Amino acid sequence: MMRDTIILRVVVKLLLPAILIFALYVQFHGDYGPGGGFQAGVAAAAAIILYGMIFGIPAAKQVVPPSVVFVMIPLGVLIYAGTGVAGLLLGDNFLDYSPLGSKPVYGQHLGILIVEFGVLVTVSSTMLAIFYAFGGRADEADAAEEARKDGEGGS
Amino acid sequence: MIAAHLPALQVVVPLLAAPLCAILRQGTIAWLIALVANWCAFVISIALVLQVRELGIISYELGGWAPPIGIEYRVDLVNAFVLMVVSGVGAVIIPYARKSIESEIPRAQRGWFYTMYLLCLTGLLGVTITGDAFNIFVFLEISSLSSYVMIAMGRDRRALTASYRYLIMGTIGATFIVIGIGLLWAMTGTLNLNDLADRVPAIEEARPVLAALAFLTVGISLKLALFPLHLWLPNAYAYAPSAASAFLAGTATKVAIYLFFRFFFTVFGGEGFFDSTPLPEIIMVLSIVAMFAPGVVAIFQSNIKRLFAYSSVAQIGFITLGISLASEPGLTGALVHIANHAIMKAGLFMLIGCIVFRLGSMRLEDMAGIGRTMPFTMAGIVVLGLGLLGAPATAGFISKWYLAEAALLQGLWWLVGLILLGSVVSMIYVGRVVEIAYFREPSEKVAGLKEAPLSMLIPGWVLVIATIYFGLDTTWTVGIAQDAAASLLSALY
Amino acid sequence: MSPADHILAALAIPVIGAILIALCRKHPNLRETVTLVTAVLLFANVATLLPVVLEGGRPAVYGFPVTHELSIAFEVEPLGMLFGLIASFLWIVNSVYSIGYMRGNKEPRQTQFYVCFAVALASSVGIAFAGNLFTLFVFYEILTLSTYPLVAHHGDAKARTGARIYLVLLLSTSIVLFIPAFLWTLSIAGTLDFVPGGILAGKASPLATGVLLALFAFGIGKAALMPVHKWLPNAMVAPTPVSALLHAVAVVKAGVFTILKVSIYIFGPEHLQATGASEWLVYLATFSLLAASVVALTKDNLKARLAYSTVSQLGYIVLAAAIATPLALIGGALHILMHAFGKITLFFVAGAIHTATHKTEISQLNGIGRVMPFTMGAFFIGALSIIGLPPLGGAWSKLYIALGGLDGDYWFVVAALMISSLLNVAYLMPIVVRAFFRPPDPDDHGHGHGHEAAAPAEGGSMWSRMQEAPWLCVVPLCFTALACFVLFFAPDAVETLLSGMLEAPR
Amino acid sequence: MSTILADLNYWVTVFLLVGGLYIVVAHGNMIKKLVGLSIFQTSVYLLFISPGKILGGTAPILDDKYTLYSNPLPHVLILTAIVVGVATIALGLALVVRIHESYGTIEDDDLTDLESDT
Repeated sequence: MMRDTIILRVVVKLLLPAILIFALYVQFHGDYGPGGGFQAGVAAAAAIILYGMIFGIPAAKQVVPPSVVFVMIPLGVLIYAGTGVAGLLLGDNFLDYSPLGSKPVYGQHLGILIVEFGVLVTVSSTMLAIFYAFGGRADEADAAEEARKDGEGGS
Repeated sequence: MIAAHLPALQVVVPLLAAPLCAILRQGTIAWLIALVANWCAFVISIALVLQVRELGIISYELGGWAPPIGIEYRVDLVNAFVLMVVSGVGAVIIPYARKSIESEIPRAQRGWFYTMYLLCLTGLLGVTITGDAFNIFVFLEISSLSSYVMIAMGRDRRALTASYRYLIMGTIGATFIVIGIGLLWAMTGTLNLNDLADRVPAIEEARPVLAALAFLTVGISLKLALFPLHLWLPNAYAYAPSAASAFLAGTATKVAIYLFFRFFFTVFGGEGFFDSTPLPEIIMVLSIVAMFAPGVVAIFQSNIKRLFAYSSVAQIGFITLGISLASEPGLTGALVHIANHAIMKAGLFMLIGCIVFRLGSMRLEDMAGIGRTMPFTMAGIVVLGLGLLGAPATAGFISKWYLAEAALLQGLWWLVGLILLGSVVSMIYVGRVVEIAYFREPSEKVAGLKEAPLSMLIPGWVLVIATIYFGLDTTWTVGIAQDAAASLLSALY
Repeated sequence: MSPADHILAALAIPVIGAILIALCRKHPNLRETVTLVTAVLLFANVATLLPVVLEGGRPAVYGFPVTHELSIAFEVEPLGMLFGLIASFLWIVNSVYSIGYMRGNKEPRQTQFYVCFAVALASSVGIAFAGNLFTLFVFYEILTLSTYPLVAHHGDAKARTGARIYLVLLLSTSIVLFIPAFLWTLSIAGTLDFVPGGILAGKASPLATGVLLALFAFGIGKAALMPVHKWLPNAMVAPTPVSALLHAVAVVKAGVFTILKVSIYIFGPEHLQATGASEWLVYLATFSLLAASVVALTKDNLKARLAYSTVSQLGYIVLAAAIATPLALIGGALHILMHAFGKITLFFVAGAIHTATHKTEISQLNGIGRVMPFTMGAFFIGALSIIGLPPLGGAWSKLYIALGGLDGDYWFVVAALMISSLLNVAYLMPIVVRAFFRPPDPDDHGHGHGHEAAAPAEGGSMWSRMQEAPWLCVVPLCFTALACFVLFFAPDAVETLLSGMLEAPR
Repeated sequence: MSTILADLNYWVTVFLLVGGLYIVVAHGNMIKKLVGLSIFQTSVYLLFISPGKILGGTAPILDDKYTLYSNPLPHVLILTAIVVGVATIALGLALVVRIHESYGTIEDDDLTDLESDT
């Protein structure tokens, strides 16, 4: 990895907040223009992935532990489906957000925000999970390889 | 209030249960959630059947957006019937899954298995219930992706390659389906199946529409493993965990067959369009080959799960044969065989799972004499095997009867003969299993076996009894299927 | 209980019996008591229906619609009554004999044997009382399947091959020929119910009738019409009580019973005669019965010879069904009865010889009549009945069939029956002669059983020379031999019963 | 030539579709198969997206100022299809990793040999 490249480390540290802010912008602007949970989720995940690529996956895992990731994936789906069910419980059709607010338009506004948040949670954590799964495997394989070499050297 | 939302709940209940399983992740709790969700789905599907019979077609607008802009769930007798079959088979398999999964999947992954199982169920139910063409693709991929994962969880390392090959074939199939849907959308500007059914007849001679039909046919054929596109199926069923084999064998291909019904008879069904294409003949020829070639291959298998997987391909041939006849008894036979084959094949894979659970091997040779040490399991397999070959007083007889009758009504005498000869082929491979299990001296290993645990045996036997029951009382199978076939042919949707 | 309840009870009793037998597997005595009690109960139950049927009643159970066209229904008519009585009565005799045989030979898996036997009986009763072709077909297949484990009882390679041929031949003929036949029948007639006078009468063209008849004749593989007789000799690997079941009680009888039933109630005798569609079957059946007799002559194995004898005798009944004159049909039905008692005696004897001396070949039987006088005496009587000599039951049925042939202007049938009788003499009588008039082979001692060597060769009283099989084997076979004799004096009663089957329902 | 240019998007679609399918069929390496599969799927995205674009159209924003806007439906559909595609490829790659771990190869022919041995 590029752990020793000082320029990258500095630039990444500077970029990270910007990426995250941009992700949030995409997320909340999705209500009015192009954007939304999918794009924002990928952007947010990209920030962590970039961090992991530069500072190592263990460091990234300290920021967002895999256990959190594994809870986040289903949680997002739950938020999405739960919002739908909330509409259903309040007397309208599944995924009809109108009854969530005092006026149908407010309700729909609120509903879509929550749903998009659910999408953000799931998409970002899924991206991270994929990154951890593949990237982490290389680290483990390296560690195993080194351990094997050490073992051979010792004997 | 609940009654009005049943179509949505049908899909939402397993969909909500899946992430719950994933969050809790502990095997037993996940199993309990899956159990409750699946049984709820089954109850909902029965309620839907009753509702449809009483009130006619149900339309449910997701998010309150009216079709064709919004996505619509549309339930008629055909998909209500398939929903009932899918969720019913699942409802029997889930109690069985606990012990079976405990022996086959490491503790840490059990929660994931149930998550995948529920997602697969969600996908299958979604494909069946939705009235939106693109939604079909999405749900189809949800079910396919989760079934790839379930298959890959098998103990044998060949499960991985089987899953990979299924993934490649399945994705190609799904992509073909999207291409077909895309062409239809480009030509008509709608994705709603009901709307499509209205608009397609006017332009059915247009080349993109014919191309769409071709893409859809090939794509769906891949998903339902119509000969010769079945190559992914035998290994996938053979090396998946027993519960997954049983579930997939019972339901996954059946839902793909449902898509045939929907596209051939609803979307392209207007004014005898389906009949005017060469498709019925092509499907008939492929079905006939499917009835024999995989059946003969099955005879020479040494792995019992592969044997019955090949048998599945052969039985799918019987179903598609009914579709190719495109007559009311033919479609009735096909629909009834969807249900009957789902029951029988799921039961067979469950009971075979019992043997694998005790014996730890899938090789036929290792099962010599197992009829003596596991009498109930083997007796169940014999009854279900008899059902497969269409012995009277079993469910299999009823479906073959309708298929033969349909062939007869169209004056296809030779086809009646072939249908019956197809049964003879199944007789040979079932006979081979029976002979090894009963008339060989048990090895020491087999002699030391105990009968399978009750929690696995009872669900298996529920399907055995269902096989006999539906061979004698057909109000819930033929009764519904006949009306459904009639509505398909009159293009009511 | 109403007659309808008795019909259901007749089906339920053997099934419940089978379950009880399975439960009593740890206690052989109890298990066999259950078998006997079940058999007696079944017979008593079936017998209660007899007066009703004799008075012209047709007790029936309708219901259980399977689809809108197919239903499970039962109706007792005279032919079915007769078959039901034969099967349930002979089960009692056979059970007694089985106990002696199975214990005498220390057979394995006896519980499985008794359970399958009971299930086979239940399906025989189902066949006998079936009210339509579909019901008959269902029970016909159950019978095939439940007898398969019986044929494969020994479990060695030979038994497996024999059983496989048995199963494959019977199932495949029924799937490939029988099912199309009744599909076609349904499409022509619109029903599958058994109606006196035939449901196809006046509806099917002569050609269709001929082809349908062929589908039925060969599709009902249990009737062992050449060339689908191969399963019968192969099934000889089974223990003797099973052979008795196959040849006398249930299986082949179910086959010819079905053929008679199809001839009378599906085609209608008059339709068959009017169209002449069954003429080819007359020739074929004649050929079958003569050819099988000739083959029987060449067999040295006692059971194989008896098996071919059965093929030949079944030819008589198929012949009767094909001639389809009233006398011939009554003759055919009578022959089911007469042959059942005759052939069961012969098989019991073969089994008794096997149990006592472990001999299976005819050439080994020199002088055995002196050691087993009762057994071989019964064999003599049974053989005479099969040949058709008075004063034994077999005489009547052959006479009726011959007369029926004359009615139908088939002169050669009479000739064929006479030749066949001569052939019967030729293959059965040498056994009797050998048994009673040849001295025992001196070098044969010490072969097989240990105690045989101790048998005093000459001198001593008749009793001290005797080496009979267990009395549980001997008594039944003497009893059935006696029955052959009694039946000679009883054709009137049977004829009264059977004449009802040709009349239109009241 | 002009007909080709007029339907250029379809030509590209067909080229990608056939090319992708060819790679799936012709290559034995499991990763390359997945690459082919990905190209194959991409062609479908193009098939959907390209007819939805209207020259001079804007993003589909409902406002009086804009009358000409692109159809939003294909974008929504293809967004979903892309997600499905990503999931498929991710799962496929994960399987390839596992296959490599337990067989030591990801060549289809070698795997067939290995499987027939066991």
